[in-house]
Amino acid sequence: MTTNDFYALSPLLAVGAAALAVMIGISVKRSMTATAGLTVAGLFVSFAMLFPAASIAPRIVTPLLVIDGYALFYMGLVLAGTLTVVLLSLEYLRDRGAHPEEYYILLLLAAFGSMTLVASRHFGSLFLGLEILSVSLYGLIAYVRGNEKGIEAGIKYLVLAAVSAAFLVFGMALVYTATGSLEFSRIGAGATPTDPLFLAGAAMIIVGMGFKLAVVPFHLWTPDVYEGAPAPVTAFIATVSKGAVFALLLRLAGPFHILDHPTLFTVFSVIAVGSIFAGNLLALSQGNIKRILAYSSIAHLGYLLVAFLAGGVKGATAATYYLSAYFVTTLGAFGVISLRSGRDREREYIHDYRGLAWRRPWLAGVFTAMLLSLAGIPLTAGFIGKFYAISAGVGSSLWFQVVSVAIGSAIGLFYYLRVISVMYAQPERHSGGRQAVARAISFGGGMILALLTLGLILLGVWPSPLIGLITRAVSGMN
Amino acid sequence: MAPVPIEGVLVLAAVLFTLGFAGVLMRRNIIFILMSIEIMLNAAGLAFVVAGSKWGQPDGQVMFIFILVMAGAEVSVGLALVLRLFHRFRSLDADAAGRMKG
Amino acid sequence: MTDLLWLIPFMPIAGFTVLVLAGSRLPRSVTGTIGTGTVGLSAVVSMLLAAGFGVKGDGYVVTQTLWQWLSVGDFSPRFSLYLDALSLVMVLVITCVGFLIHLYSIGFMKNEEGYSRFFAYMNLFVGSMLVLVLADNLVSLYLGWEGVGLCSYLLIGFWYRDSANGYAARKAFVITRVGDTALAVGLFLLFTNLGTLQIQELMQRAQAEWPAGSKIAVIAAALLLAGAIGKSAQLPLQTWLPDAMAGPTPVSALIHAATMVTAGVYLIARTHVLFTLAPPVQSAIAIIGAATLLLAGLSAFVQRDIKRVLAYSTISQIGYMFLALGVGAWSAALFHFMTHAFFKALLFLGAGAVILAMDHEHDIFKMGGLRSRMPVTFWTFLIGVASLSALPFVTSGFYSKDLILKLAWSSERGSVWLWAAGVAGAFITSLYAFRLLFVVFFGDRLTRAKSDPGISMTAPLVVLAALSVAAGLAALPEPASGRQAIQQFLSGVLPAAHIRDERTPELFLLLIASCASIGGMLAAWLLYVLFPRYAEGLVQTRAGRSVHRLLFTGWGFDRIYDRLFAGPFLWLTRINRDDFIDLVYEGAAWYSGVFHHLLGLTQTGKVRWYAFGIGLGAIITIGIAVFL
Amino acid sequence: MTVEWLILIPLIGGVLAWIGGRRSSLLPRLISVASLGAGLAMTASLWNASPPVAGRTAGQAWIAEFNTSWIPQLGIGFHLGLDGLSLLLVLLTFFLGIVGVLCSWNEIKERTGFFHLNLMLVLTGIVGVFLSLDLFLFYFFWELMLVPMYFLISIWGHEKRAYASVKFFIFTQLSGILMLLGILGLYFIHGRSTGIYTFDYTQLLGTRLTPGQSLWLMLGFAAAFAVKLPAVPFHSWLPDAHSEAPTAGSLILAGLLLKTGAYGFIRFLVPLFPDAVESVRLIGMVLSAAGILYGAALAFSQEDLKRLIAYTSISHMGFVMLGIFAWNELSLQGAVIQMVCHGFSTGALFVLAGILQARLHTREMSAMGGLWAVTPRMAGMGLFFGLASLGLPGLGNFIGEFLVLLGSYRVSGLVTAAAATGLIASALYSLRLMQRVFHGPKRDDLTMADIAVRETTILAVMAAVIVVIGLYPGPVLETSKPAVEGLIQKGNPSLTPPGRGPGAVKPGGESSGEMLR
Repeated sequence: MTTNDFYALSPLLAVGAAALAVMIGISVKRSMTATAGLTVAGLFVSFAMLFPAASIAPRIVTPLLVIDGYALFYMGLVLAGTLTVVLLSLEYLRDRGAHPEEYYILLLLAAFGSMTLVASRHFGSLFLGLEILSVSLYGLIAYVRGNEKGIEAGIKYLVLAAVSAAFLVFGMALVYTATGSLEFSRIGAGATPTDPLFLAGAAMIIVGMGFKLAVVPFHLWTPDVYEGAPAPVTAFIATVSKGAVFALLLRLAGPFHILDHPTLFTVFSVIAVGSIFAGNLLALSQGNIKRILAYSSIAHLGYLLVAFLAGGVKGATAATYYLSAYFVTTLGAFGVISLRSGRDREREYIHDYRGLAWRRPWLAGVFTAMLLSLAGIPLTAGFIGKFYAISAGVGSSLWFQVVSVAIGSAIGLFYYLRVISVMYAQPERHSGGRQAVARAISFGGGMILALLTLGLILLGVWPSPLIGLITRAVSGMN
Repeated sequence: MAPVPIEGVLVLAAVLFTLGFAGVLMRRNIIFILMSIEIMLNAAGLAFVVAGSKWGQPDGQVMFIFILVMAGAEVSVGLALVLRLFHRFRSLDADAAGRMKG
Repeated sequence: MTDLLWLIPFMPIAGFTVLVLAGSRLPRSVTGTIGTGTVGLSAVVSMLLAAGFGVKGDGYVVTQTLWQWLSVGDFSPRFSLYLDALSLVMVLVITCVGFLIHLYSIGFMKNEEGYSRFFAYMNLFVGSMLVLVLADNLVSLYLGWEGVGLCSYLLIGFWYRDSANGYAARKAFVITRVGDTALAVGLFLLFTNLGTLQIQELMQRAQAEWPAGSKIAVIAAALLLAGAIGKSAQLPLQTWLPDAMAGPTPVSALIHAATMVTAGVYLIARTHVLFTLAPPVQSAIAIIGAATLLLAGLSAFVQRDIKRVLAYSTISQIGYMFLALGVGAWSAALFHFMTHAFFKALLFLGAGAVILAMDHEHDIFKMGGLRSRMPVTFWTFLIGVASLSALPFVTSGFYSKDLILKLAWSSERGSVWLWAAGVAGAFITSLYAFRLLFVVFFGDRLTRAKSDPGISMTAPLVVLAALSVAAGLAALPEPASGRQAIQQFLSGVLPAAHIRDERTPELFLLLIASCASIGGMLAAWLLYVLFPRYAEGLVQTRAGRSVHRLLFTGWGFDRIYDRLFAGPFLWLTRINRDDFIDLVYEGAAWYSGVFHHLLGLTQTGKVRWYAFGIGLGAIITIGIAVFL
Repeated sequence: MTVEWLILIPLIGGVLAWIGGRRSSLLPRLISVASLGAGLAMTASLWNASPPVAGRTAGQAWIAEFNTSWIPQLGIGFHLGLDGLSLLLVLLTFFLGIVGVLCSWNEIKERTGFFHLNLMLVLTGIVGVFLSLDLFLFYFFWELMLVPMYFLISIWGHEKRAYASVKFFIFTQLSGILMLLGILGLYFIHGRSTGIYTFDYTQLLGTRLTPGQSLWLMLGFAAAFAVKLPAVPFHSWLPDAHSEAPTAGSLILAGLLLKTGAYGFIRFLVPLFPDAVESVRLIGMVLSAAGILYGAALAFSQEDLKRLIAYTSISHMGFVMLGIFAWNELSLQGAVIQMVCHGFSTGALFVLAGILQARLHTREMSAMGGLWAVTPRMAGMGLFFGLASLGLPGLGNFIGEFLVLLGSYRVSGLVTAAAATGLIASALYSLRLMQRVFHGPKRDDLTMADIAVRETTILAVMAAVIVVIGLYPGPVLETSKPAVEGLIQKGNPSLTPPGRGPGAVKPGGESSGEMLR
């Protein structure tokens, strides 16, 4: 391993090291502050190492990993997302009793798995990264003791993720049988387009990844896990976990010629359109905001897949931009939910938000901005994202899919507005006493939300720097 | 040693995989579900091994080891969760953990 | 001098503006003075201008351009005034009669609330009518045209507390607007095909470009005719006028005599070139006129409400004017317009005096014997009735009607049938007019009535009575041409009728017409003074009853229209109040909800079911990927 | 001082008003009026300063322009342009904005800061729509104005506000995305044929399209505009939104938001897709006529005062659409006048309805009647605007409708005749409104104050504008003339059949003899 290889891998290594350090630190002394501090430091170091790594990218490190601009961009995204989740978790965990320290190990490992995923160029690293991510998530989802929902969600995620992982590896095995290689680039070269073994394998890989992405018809777990998991973890699942898998999908698209296989193209089209409609329709009159966001995430992955289907640099750029915007938005939305959580339970029902705009105008404003961004309204990142995605779709003449996006957005508007209108409704008079229990938002939490909102608006009105960055990252893929 | 007929082993792997999946669907006991998942993973491992032998590469077996390791990790975390489940619900019935829906 | 032309329409409109803005704060005397005075000033100005015309009139035109109204592409109508002999006659009648009616109103309305509102509307009414007749292009004419429609609405519904008045007002506005819309379409057609709406230029171009009887000319003329019919309450759009009696009586006088209903006559006379190019339409005018004058006359005969009698009589008399227009006797129509304006204003104002004296009683059979209590009203009313009935020689109505009848016989477009209808109409006219007179003023006095009203109300009556007689002077033959003065005066604008046969038995026609009107008077005398029982008995018979009902309801037009238009329209709008198109969208929303619930059923919360979902998805995915 | 300030002024004003709302409830109102007044003054000064009509060549008639890059990777620029047409509409926007603030002076008592922020943001979006010359920017503003409008309805609206506001939002959003598809389609087709990927309107003009492409892209644009306008059968969001919104909301919806649809038709749809528009022109005209009559029929049957007024908007905007599809100078100028005057007349009617609702706490006309005796000033105003609404000659709306019909007659006499019957229908509903509200017997227990000085002043000014436009529309027509002429040239030549008459041969000529063939 040369020095340059070391530099290239340094972001990954930093996160891994941080996980180890936290583990050792805990065994020395249990301290929430120290643990969190170490975690944040590790993430920052890792983030800082992206820049030296970028200077030598692209570089293939071992047959397993490739460190190119694309991987680094997504690593940055993963790190930023994880950092936000860490910060959001601080208060959330403080209220929830004993031993919150191991949580950070799991979080760091999940980030580590995600970073491995986005940099992988081999089935082995893909599988390892995915499983590191999954296994850490099992722990995270069920982390809070005594939370019945958490356990239920954990069990569900465990069983289903394992099943889908089985599909994934079986698919890999089939593809390996058909092509004789585990490296993406060679697989593409070795595949005969009509080989049923290859296609079946690819389809099973799609099943495995579709589960992680929570797209129709592999979406059924989403609402339950979103609801049961602690809000910061939900945020992590919704953003980092899905983002990493999607990044991998984009990376696979090239060598696998997914878009050139008419049948695989059809598969993705069906998945995309199905996700758009099912996700939006399922959310329509849902009363639990975490579930609404779960369903809406299904729809959003559908929109993303349309950009993905558009293909080429344009499609990848659009999808990546969309994903970035989605990161900011979703983190913001779950940030509001987790910061509003009471000691007894999370404030996750729509009626918990009644009249919020008049009691906590800033918080409600942030949440409104996030919801509007999800709905794709101007001045928000979501608007540019949706515009970009649709633009990519139109550019590739995917009229059917794009019209589905249009209709889906209209349906989606209904439930976003439902939440918003509840927030701006008159607060109930007599409930003043109960509402007073809701605690104030800490300075740190407020800062995160403020930064996210700022980022949201910045991406909404001045997107060109990020677009430039993404375009460069995507063009340099592989 | 006569070469192993690849198709035959693949079919065997597929049958195993299907059996495992059927187990997941049919067993209510969470322990059995986890066991069925193991069968599915091992079916995939088998497929890897036979593919490796087809191409004369060690990669298939390496992947099998990866799978074994991950399956072990999964089961350990899984069992910890099952314990928590049992404490909470006093049952190992997977359907008992079905309060969230809709 | 001619620069003052703009003052004619400006004065009443200024009066309107002042009264609207400041009316409620002004004392009544000031209000009345402003209202009446502005119209009076207009009358004075128009008389001054009339002096310029001299007696000859022919070809003399005064124009004045005020400002460019709008200019879009080649469409650039101006606000400009055009005064020729035709509009001068109209202006004089409108301002003078209008002035008298205003004067009368000061007394008539003195105990009513909304005094300033009343005068404001009246001023606007006169102003709009003046704009109409002075307009040099059809757009400005349309402005005045709609303006009088508006004022009729406002004034008919003046006593707004009674919903029935509001209904009558809306009916008037909407039905006339049917005609207006046709007129508007006519304007579009004319402009599109001839490229201008300047009336004079338009007429020249029409004559130059459209051959007589061409389809487009017929359509254009028919559309203008539809407009005229609506405003002038001719068949089949006459139904609004009898209901328009809901307004205060001076309003009725203004509508019937000076403004509004005569607008149609003016429009046709003004654009007569177009109608000569469209012979079928012109024949239609004559036939409509003849039919209207008969039907309305018969209806007038059975009415009990004093104002409704007069209303039907107006429809009938306008029918005469249309008959005249239809046979090409343009100036005869104008002549009859003038005499009719005088005697009809007189009759309405007289009726108003009676109504006031009877404490707002309208039923003539509850009146009676008012002759002695109200001598001034009686004598002037008698002159009005005589003029309406065209009693020979002394009344102006006789000369104008005689001219129409003569030309209906002798004109190129005339026929015996039209003439016969006119003569029959003359008999009927005389019959109902004298019936009215006899029932109201003769016989036993049935109730206590007040005496003649004050001077401000009787003076207009006297003046109008004098005019009703004196207007006959206009029929004096002009020494130079041998034609009647009025014909000569208008000859520069309106061509003489083409006579079909020079050997008209004039004396014979005169005799028959005189007999008809005198006969009608005698019949009324027999039926309502000598043998009143007999008339009642006639009505009591079965046939008599149904005929009476038919006539009384104005030949059932209202019911037909209710069934045909109003009813279905109301029904449709009522059932569609919530907009059936919205159901489509509600349906889409509903289906979304249904799909939501169906999909929600898949979220069972059972982990094995979810695993089954993955398996199913896998089968589908592999199926598509491998086998499709 | 350039045109971008027209967008910034209400934006900044709105934010200041919001901040000011924390101190007192009066401050936001004052700030809003002041900033809108500044905007109005600025626009007026641009109007004054605009070079003489003759000096400008048709087609390039921007009085003021602003262009800077925004998202260069996608060819998106921040390109604003002001010509006579947009100038008039921007003037209208600021004016009605001030009216909106004034008429909610007493109506909105809670959260005035936030209310005025939303109000000003809507106006910002509307001004942006009227000024955008970049299709992306246009879409941006188009969508931007929805959110604050949604808030205005859903927070300060009446009983069914939640339903109405969501319906409004979904209708416009869905159609907006369809327009976005159209925009993107055009963008790519243009990019592929020329290599220049840009959203700039001036460059996209004249993109060569096959008839099929042109038709589909046009339909995408038309969806958004037809919903906003609204054209039957896409109108059903309107009555709900209008009747449930607070007074200022109704005023802005009817007075301005609908105009953005019409503006879109004029500025974008026809110039970008002249051939496609030509092929569907008759359908468009028939739909317009249907809208005129259908809206009027629905207005006639309503019991809710604001709903009635809302449906009249459909009818009136039908005339605008008719004028647009007829696409000649007469009809377009008519459409412009109709847009302006409809803003005033219907806006004023909504103000009146708001006043009535504030005093009677109901919008049901059955609870009204005989108000003339109680509140003569208000009744007089009601009468005036009712008459304006029925297109009485001498008032501005007449000029609009007459010109539209005159122009559309050149294209289709039959459709024009059908549309003209809308004049009868408008009389029916306007007079019914008068009867039900102001005439008829008065309920004994009905007492209320007549309109106050502030209200009277607002309405009187609006009335005065309508009268002035009715009698002397010259300034308005002159302002929009170069813009309209330029736009007409961009349409399909076969869209504008030469008028018969002198103008067709020698422009501006009057009379006479030699033309008589």
